[in-house]
Amino acid sequence: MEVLILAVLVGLAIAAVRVRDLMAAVAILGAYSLMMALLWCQMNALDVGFTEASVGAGISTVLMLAALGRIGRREEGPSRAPLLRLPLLTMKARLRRAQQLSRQHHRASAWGAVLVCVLVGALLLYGTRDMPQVGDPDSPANRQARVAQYYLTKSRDEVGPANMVTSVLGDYRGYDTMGETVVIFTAALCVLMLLREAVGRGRRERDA
Amino acid sequence: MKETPSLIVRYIARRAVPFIQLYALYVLGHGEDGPGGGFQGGVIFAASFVLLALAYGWGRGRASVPEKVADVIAPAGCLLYAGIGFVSLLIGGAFLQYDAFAGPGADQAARKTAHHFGLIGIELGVMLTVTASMVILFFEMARPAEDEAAEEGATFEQAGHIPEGPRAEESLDG
Amino acid sequence: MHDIHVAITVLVLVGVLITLPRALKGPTLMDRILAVNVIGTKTIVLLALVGFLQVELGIDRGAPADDFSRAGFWLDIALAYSLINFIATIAVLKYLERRAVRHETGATKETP
Amino acid sequence: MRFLVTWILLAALWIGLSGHTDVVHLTFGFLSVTLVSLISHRHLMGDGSLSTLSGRLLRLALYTPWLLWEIVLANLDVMLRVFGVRSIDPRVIRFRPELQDDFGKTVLANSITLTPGTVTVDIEPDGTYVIHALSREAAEGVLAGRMEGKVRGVEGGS
Amino acid sequence: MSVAEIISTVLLALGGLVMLAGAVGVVRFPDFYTRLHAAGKADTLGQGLILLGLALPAGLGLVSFKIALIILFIFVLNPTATHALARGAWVIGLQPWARDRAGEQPAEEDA
Repeated sequence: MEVLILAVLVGLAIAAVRVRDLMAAVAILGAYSLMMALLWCQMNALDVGFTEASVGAGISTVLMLAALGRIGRREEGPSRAPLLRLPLLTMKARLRRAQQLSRQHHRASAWGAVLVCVLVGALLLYGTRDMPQVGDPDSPANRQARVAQYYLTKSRDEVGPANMVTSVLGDYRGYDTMGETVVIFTAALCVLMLLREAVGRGRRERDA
Repeated sequence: MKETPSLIVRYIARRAVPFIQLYALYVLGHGEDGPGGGFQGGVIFAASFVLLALAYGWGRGRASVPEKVADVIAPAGCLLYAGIGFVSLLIGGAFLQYDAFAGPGADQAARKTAHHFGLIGIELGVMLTVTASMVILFFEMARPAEDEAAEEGATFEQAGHIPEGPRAEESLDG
Repeated sequence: MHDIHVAITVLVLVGVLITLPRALKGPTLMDRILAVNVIGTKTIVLLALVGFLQVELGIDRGAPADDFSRAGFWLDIALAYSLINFIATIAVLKYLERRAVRHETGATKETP
Repeated sequence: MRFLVTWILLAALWIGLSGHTDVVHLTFGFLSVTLVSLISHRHLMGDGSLSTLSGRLLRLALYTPWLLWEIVLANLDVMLRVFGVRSIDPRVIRFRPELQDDFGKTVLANSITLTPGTVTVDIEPDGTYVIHALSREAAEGVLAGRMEGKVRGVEGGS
Repeated sequence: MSVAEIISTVLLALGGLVMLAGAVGVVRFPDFYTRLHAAGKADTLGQGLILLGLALPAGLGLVSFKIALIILFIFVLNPTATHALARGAWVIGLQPWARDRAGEQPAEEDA
């Protein structure tokens, strides 16, 4: 069954890469992260699966689409300022030359990329050979650190929730979670600074 | 211009919104014994506003979460989280030590309840921040260009089935 | 019951696999979106099925036999996904239609 | 009024979902339900009074079994066509049902989408339905208007 | 096996078959609109059957309530999504394939 899920995942990944239309790619990525969520659930990592399903498949799809909408608009707008046209032309010429050059190198660099991917993949696969089995009680993390076992045995009494993920997130690692919340807030702040400011400036310039 | 989402989509989307919101809060409230928590709940809650904006156009969606409200709630969530930490510090516990809320010398059961409320409190903080942040992200990214704003406005007028009720801002920060 | 659940899960997964070529090949953008939507709806069922499978595995390992309530956790995710899938589909279509309206041509040629 | 109905509906949903009856969960549930009702009660019940709503829900419940049966038939039909037993002959038709408001239109459109060989493609501003039918019989089935009559019954006279 | 389990097995098998048929239809049908028929209807019913089959042995309770809720949502949201898909295709100008117009060749490129 895991094999089937993995097969679907690989198929979706290929589809997402090969599709030219960005919108289709976004949609396929949504399905991809959904299959990923299924895989997490299959491995009993419910909270991760939930996050993947709601964030990866839901909000990030919508956000990417919204971003696409912006990009699409930018591309279609003809450059209004005539002064800009001259540097743009030279830019275009330069770009064209760069494209010609890159086309020659394209094939070589593609093979280079393949080589790097295969090499890194092989190394990673080699690395997994040393990894302990999932849930192995004798793995180094469990044997030496004993953190996991502490959580497993004590969290019910010390913290309370039946879901240990919540105990760890909210209690043992409360600082981290606070930091994460701040990070999300910061992301929103960045978008506010970049986009809302730009809109405001455009409006002011037009009014002036 | 044709109304972009059809009548049926708008009808169903609008009816689905309260259920999505309640479900998001359910996810938040039951994060202790099932999957979920503030983050997932917040995302789903934000998704309900996104759905509203998709169905009724940017302007209508924006009206249900005014800019100022989202801007205030995002940091308020962070502050709620940190504030719980500081309050526990003031009472005499460690930073974010929730059982301190039960007061010194409380019995085991009281400490447990205090702990539970503390956890829900911080999860609520996470959720507020995540919801508001996602709403900000979406609405800023999907903001229609100047030339399209009028068009969106037209959709909003045509779709004006929503009677004026109490506005959302009073109730959202509860 | 366990074997049957496994069999159905595999059956639905095969269904997903069959749908994959539509996402890969198209031929049109709409076909891809349809395939994605179909995979999404199938996954809702898969989530529920996997939940029951995991619970049954737990029973094999000695958990109480009537403890199907744990399957509710997986159902939570499935429920969330049924809502999210709808929103995502609507979002894709909304932006697609907006793009089409902007181009404002009778028949937009969609490149696969 | 709308607020109260929404509140009751959502509270029932919460109790069903939650399954916990301790103080913490109930308190939180109460707050959540109230909050959502405050924000969104105008979405759930945009129009109509309580009596039309309850009547509609009741008639919708009565309508559902018939619809379910139709859905089963729809699937048999589609399956036969998938495996090539019956051929397909798709076409697009238009028709204009006499319905009162959005509720009826939505119910009819979704019913059409779910039943044999027809999908609602579009509703034009004047209420004309554009329907894609998989076969001639399916198209004629819609034009015969049996479903429209049923949905009008669900809508109720008001 | 109890009666409930037998019924549930039958429901599960039926649902699986219906979903599989839907998937086959998505691949075999000639154009987008016909595929939509296969996908929209088969998935809705298949999901309903499978979920019902799962709910039966679990008995009345939290699990079956949640399953009922999922089924309800699916039966409302799925046709709406199907309709939205159809309308999307209609708005961007995808022409439906018709037997007499396109002849033998399915209108694969008729985008």
